[in-house]
Amino acid sequence: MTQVLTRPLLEIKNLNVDYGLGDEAVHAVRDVSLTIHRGEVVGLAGESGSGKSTLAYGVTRLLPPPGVVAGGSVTYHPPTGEPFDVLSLSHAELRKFRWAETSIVFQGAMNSLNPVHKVDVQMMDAIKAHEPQLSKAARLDRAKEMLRLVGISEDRLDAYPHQLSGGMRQRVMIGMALALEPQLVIMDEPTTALDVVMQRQILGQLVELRERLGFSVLFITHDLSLLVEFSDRIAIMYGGRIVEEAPSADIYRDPLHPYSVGLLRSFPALRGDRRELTGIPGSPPDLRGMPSGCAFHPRCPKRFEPCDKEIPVLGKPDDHVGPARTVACWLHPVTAG
Amino acid sequence: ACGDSPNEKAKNSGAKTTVLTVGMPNGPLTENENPFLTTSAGAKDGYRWVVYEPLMMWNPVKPADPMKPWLATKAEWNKDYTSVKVTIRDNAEWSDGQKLTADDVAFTYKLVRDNEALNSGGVPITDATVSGADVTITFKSPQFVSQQKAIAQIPIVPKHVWEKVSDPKSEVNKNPIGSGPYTIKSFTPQTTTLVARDKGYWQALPQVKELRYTSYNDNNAQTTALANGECEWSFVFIPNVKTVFIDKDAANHKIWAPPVLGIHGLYINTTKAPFNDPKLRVAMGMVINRDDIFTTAEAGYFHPLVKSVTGLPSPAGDAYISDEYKGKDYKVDVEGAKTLLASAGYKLDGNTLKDPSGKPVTLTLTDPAGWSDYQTSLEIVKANLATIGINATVDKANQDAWFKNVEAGQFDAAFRWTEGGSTPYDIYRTVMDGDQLKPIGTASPAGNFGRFDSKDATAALRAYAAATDDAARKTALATLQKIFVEQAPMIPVGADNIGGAFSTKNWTGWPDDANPYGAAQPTQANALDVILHLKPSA
Amino acid sequence: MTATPSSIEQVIPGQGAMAQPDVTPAGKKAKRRRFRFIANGKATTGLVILAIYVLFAIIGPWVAPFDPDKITSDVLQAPSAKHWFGTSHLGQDIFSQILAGTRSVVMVGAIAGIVATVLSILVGVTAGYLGGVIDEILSVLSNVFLVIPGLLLIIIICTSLPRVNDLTVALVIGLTSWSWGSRVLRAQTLSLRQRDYVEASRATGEKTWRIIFFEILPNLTAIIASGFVGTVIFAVLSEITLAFIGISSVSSWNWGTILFWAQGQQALAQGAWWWFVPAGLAIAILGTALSLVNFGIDEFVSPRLRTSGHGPKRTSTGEKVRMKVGFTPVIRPVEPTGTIDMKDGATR
Amino acid sequence: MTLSESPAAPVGEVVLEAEGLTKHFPVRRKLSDIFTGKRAVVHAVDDVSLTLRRGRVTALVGESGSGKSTVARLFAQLYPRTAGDLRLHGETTKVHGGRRFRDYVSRVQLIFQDPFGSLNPVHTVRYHLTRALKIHGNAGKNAEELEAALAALLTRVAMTPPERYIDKFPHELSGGQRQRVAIARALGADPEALLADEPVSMLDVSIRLGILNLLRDLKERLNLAILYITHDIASARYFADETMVMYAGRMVEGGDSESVTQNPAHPYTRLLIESAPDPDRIAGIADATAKDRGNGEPPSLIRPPSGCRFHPRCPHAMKRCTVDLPPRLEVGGEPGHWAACWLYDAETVAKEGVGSAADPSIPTPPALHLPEEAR
Amino acid sequence: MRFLLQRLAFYLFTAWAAITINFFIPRMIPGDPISSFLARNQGAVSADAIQSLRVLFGLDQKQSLWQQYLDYWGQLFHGDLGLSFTFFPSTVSEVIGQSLPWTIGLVGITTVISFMVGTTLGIGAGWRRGTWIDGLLPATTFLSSIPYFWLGLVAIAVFTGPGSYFPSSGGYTPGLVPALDQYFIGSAINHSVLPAVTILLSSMSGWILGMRNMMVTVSAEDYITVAHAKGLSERRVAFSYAARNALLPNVSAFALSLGFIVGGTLLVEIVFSYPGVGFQLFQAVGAHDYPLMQGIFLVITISVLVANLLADVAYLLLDPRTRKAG
Ligand SMILES: Nc1ncnc2c1ncn2[C@@H]1O[C@H](COP(=O)(O)OP(=O)(O)OP(=O)(O)O)[C@@H](O)[C@H]1O
Ligand SMILES: Nc1ncnc2c1ncn2[C@@H]1O[C@H](COP(=O)(O)OP(=O)(O)OP(=O)(O)O)[C@@H](O)[C@H]1O
Ligand SMILES: [Mg+2]
Ligand SMILES: [Mg+2]
Repeated sequence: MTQVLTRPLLEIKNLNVDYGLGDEAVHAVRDVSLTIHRGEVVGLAGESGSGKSTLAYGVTRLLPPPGVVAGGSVTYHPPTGEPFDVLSLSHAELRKFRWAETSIVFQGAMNSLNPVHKVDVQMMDAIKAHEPQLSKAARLDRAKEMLRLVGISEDRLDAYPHQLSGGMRQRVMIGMALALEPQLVIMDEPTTALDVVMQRQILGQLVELRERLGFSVLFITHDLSLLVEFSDRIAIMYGGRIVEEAPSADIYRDPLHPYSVGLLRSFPALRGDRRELTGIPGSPPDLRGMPSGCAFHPRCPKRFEPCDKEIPVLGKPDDHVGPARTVACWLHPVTAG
Repeated sequence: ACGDSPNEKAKNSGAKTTVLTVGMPNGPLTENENPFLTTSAGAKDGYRWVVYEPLMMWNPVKPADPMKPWLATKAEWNKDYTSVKVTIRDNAEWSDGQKLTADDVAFTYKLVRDNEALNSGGVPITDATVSGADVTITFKSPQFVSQQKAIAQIPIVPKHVWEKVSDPKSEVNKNPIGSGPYTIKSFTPQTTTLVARDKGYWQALPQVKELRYTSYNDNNAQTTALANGECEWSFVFIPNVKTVFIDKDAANHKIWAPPVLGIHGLYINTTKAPFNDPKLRVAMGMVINRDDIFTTAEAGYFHPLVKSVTGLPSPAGDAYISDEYKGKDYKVDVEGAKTLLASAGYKLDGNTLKDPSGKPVTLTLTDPAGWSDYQTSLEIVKANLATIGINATVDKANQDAWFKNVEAGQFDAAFRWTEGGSTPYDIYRTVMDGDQLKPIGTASPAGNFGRFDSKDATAALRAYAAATDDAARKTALATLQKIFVEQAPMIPVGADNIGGAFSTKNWTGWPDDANPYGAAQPTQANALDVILHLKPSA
Repeated sequence: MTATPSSIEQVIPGQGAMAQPDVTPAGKKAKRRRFRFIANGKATTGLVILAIYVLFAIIGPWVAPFDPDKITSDVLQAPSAKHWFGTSHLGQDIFSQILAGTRSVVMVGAIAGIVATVLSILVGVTAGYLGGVIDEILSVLSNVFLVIPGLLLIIIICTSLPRVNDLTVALVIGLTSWSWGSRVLRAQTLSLRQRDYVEASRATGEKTWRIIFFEILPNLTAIIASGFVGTVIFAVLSEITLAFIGISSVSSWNWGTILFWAQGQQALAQGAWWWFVPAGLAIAILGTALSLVNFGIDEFVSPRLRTSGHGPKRTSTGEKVRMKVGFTPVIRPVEPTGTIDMKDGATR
Repeated sequence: MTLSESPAAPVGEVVLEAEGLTKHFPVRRKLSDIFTGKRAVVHAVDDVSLTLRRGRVTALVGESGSGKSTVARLFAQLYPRTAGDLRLHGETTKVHGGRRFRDYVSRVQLIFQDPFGSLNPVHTVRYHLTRALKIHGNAGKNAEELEAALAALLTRVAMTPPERYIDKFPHELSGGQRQRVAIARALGADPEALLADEPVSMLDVSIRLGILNLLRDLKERLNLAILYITHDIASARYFADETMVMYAGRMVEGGDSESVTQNPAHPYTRLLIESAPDPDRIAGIADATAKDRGNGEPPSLIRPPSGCRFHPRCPHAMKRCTVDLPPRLEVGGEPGHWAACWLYDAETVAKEGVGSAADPSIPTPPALHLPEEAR
Repeated sequence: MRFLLQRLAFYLFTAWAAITINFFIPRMIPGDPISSFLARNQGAVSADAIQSLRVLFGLDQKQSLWQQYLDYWGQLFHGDLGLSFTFFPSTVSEVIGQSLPWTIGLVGITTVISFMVGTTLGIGAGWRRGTWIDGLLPATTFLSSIPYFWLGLVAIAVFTGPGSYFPSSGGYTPGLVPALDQYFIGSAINHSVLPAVTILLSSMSGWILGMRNMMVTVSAEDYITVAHAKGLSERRVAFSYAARNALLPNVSAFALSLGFIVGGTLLVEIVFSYPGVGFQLFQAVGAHDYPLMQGIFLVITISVLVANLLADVAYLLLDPRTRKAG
């Protein structure tokens, strides 16, 4: 997208996330830096197990045990006031911060709703926790409004989650995520369980809402074609690291990292010529025994001398003149500084 | 609001000296005051005998003593004891104010005659006729050996109440009208409270103004209540009675356990070789350590020692011991037993006794698992028998099966009781009655479990029961004792006791060795006599 | 693990299985799984104690210092160097009685556990897999057994048998206490039956009995195991209770018999605590050991109970970290600088 | 090992043929139904006709819940069918269990939708494959032959070297590897037809591709007839010779894959294709295509809409669509390409006019490329 | 609804089967009420009583088992449970009627308390895994592994005695008349403390454990993480989200355990001499009191079945997922 996106909203710097402690730790996210600007949709792609969800949850500190954030900082820039580090917040501060500033739509909305409470209770719960001064009626109004916003008739407030279809539940979750008008919405594969028709409906609504409300989105999926269509910028993860990051059109047209290339060559196109699908040979790395050097090198068709020795840094490649893109690959070396 | 609560008084009456707490380990009861039924609450707790009264008061501790006049001022038996003429006192009144008459007595006896279910003593009544204050009751057979059942254990009920009862055996009689000094104040499954009448009783009113009968669930609860002083009078087996009960309040906690004419001992199946040999049985009797059983299994009191070789306990049986056996007591005599056995052809081979045919003598002692005193006794018997080389094993049987097997004669040896009564007749009858002799496999519920086959004994039993004079009785009894001693159809160990555990903290006047005026057991027919003897302690 | 029993029939067999979630081990190593079970501290403690009991069950009667039946003159003695647990009213050595009684207890527990487990598998799994009329019939059957109060049924059966020995007691307990397990197994089987792999093996052409025994049963192992442990506890308690209330007429020693004698002689009221306490403790420790094993099984079945273990953990640098759902701990090796470099970022 | 690399049977021979296949699942009744005698059923599959040929892949696409898996299970005879005919080499078959069922499954094998669920977690790869071989008599005579057969199976699904995988438990394998084991298991029966129920839906793009290539390779080498079920229409285009589209339990369109995906005829197929993410359409999200189409909810299968089941969501719906069930109508120009839609009945269109009965809340559709005659 | 009807039919059938078994089992026991009567009165009752008892209990009339069975059902349909042998001629209904309230009062209330306390502790233990509250588990397990009678007897030995607040036996102070006044109720409560506490100690661990495991399971669910993500307060998440879901299986277990109240009290009542129905049943078994046994079995059967039905209904009510729309 062409708007000038300069004001950062969330700056992730050198984030490390581990599962487990000490020697048993699995380093699921390594040294990841990523900035999300106001009003921007950032896509996060990468194959299963590359650490996308871990990154998202790590930022919000919602990792399931034994996950621990093992380093780095996450700086949040509120619309007014001083920026602060999310990772240093106390539990109480964190509770206040959550949902009001950043909300999350989880992978699999099926399980995100409490099966024993009606939709209205769950929506109003969130509102009440953050705006306790609001009357019950006002809260109910807000809940209704949110449902309408996501295209569900307000009488469904009275329904239990199991009485809604998967798509409706997903929309309820999105509505709930927007109820407090947060600055950032993190969406973890919100549509993988749905079929394409439903997926498009929901994403369409989301885009529309974003234009109206102006929040930023961190959108996670491994479906690159979806991301290319929907996001402004895409970061591609492999083996716990971001290996490439660029505006989506650039990535689609001209992927730099061989892994990005492989990803793009893995899904069949519906329209146009039938192109050759090569895929990515080999299997994903084991997080416990990461290959030395570039984690992708054992599967990389273009690997050469330094790949298995040194880890390439993520940075603006010297050989590329376009704007704002970074890559971590020895094919596109980065000069420090 | 609680002013009219029935419990307020009970709680506030601090003056404890008017109340006597009595207990029995019967479990929760239901409101059933039918005085004839052993299943009634009154019978289980014993208070039927303070509401209803018999004609005469019999002292089981001294069974040969003459009975005390009670509702009858006198009882005269005919010579062969088939009929009795009783004179009813004229000052007795029912608790509803009506007078007690000879008609009531005759009615009661006919009621019992006509309803077999009410006749728990099995008294063969034929008729009861009234003439003035006298009632003549006639019986099918001589009642010498069961006089007490005939006139001291049938509660007299008011005709004007019971003639209206259509089915006396299923009458629960919730509002009992009796001639005794107490009436029921309240009934709960756990406790029945009785209060003394304030007028109309034919003799001096008791000093115990209120009786509380509590039914505890089991012996342990009962014992604990006794030890704690919650309960002042009961009849229960208390192991190690000194520590468990007496020492808790040595000054007041008392046990008095006089024996009656009913004994416990080891029945031996006399049909099984080699135990069909009387010598072997006698030898076994010689080595059993009754003192051990008495102190260890029976806590030193519960089944008083039977010392006399005739099996008759002292003092209840003293009067009946024949001259031949007077002063002859059991004592452990292992050497004597060995000699006796050797003379009869048995050989002691190392630790094993071999019978004349050369087979080792072994036997199984059985009793139901739950009867811990019997089980302990058997353990001791087992150890005792080992001293003469008899290898016994103890089998903890199932109660039902045990009953069936013992009655059917399918056992080697078992501890069991005999009937008890006013004469030694019941003891000997239970052990040796040829009329009860059934083939192995057929039940003989009334006795002779060991299948003891002696025509002489049977004849002597019949002669004793039907005798018309003391001399004949004495001869018959001597014969019975001789057979019992020489053939040892059963090895007596202890007697039934008719005593109880009580506390003198609040009440004195209990029967004791010095003044054995009655049985100290709350469920006996003479319980009322005991209560009437009680005085507040100083 | 259900119907957590109200009171006295303390252990309902299979109680431990109620709350068990899915049995599919989500991506955990199966082989290591087995060792993990052992590695579980609780389970190990339980197993070690059990092993000691089993050892005494085997050698107990031989190593007992005295003949447990032997009547001596050392009546009602407090524990001493000679009589470790004191003596009974007949001067019998209580320590020897406990040792001699272990065998019966362990045997009855094991046999009853096996019988009940086998029955519950037969009934529960069959009903769950086959469904339909067979299911209805078997369900009624197990419900009937559930409805009849177990301990009382056992009492009734034991009183009605002419001869009762350890084996009969064990069989009676086993035959009357399978219904809970069968219910749990049936419910599990019902859900397993709908698993794709069961359907898939059918589509491969497997026969019904093979599906039941080779596809479904192995997946129930953990539930079966904890049901077994539960039944064993129940059986031991029942056996002891039966002996205690004088129902079972076992001629050999078991701890219930000891308690029966102690109670019959009012050991506690007499102050002879040594007569009462050791047997009770022996039972309680055995029960606890079995429960510990059960915990082990539970935790090993449910990955969720397993993950993150207990209590605070330590990092390699020795910091204490408490895992908490919803609030991921942050451990940063270096304190982040207070100032944030605004120009630095991924957009460069 | 009897798996033959090049069977004699000619490519294109009909292996399995379904006609009017119907499956209704009974649903729990309400009390009122007991009295009225009504029997509620889920119309999971209605009147489906489908032919599987040797050496050809037939794709079945459709949204979630449209009945695709049910069709597969009906083909595998795991469910008894409510109505219709299923012919194996022209012979009607109806088997429940026992020998005849085993004979059937040795020729028609199903690969389950979920690679995580269809392998028993307690058994190794070896067990799964050995059973498949043994049941169908392909295990050879002795241990060596079995070992060889196992190795051959694994090699066939590109799990090499076999020793590395043979003794693994399912959870030790990646999703793609599990899916391969499931395929290998199906191949162990040496079937003629393979029913692959969404073999790739849960997998990652790169793994997905591997499996599809594998299936294609098997089709070519073993001359298998394959039913490929998916809701990813793009993969159908890539992989299948023929594509059928299902909607709410009915077939709505069919034809060779290229025509169906490039010239979708049925409005539902179009919706499906429009909805598929398309990287070439960058930033076009908020355009008309993304607009909510009707209420977007699939219809109830207990009380399916009358007439064409898609009519409540269809922007082109005509009156006739709400009443009459459309038959298979030839879509102009392309032989074998048909659609069950009244739009292709020139008469109806002429009489009623396209979209005459459409729900007004449905936004105007983009230009419709109807065949000439229909305009 | 259909589901309930189906369950009802199922339970009726189960009830029939159980009652039939209850009828036949006691009759399989060798022995008869009379020899049990003699056994209990070793020597104190003479053999002469045998005949009178035989007549009394109606055992002199021979009837085929089948005829007895038919008669039994006939009586049942008239609500007549017959006459007890032990308490002849009191009716079985009366015996049960006077003991049932005690059982329900003591064990019912303790079951409820045990469930509530156990569940609350379980919530704590599950929610704060690894804190001190986890240490409760081994302790309660140990207590629940002790045979109940042992615990009860030790409690009696330790806590009762002259001068102690706790009475050693019974349901109320002897001499009080059951009435709803302060004395009686106070006494009843006083008598129930020790049995209640021992029941609690030995039964609580099941609830704690069950609830804890469910809490642990549930707290890994996505919706809990979502609740945290929503910034809800700790309490709200713990109770309204986690515990509310974790409770479901335990509630039905609880309903089931209510059914075991009547049948499960045997030992408490023996040990504490509590006047309840379990002890009556125990006695009835010993006394071969068939009518009483059957009556109590009937009560147990019905209460377990009703509890089962309750469990079904409770689940239906508590878990919206099982409630079918419409
Ligand atoms: N509890 C855990 N313990 C150890 N490793 C874990 C744990 N949870 C996740 N991982 C590992 O962390 C890595 C990253 O997982 P994550 O869920 O972030 O992947 P993802 O990119 O979101 O994948 P997907 O697309 O499948 O959701 C994976 O390799 C996974 O195996
Ligand atoms: N056993 C069953 N009982 C009742 N209804 C069923 C059953 N199996 C499937 N259905 C219903 O039949 C319809 C078709 O289901 P099916 O599984 O065939 O769909 P699908 O196209 O495979 O969907 P997906 O893409 O999600 O796998 C659905 O509405 C489903 O709810
Ligand atoms: Mg993820
Ligand atoms: Mg499907």
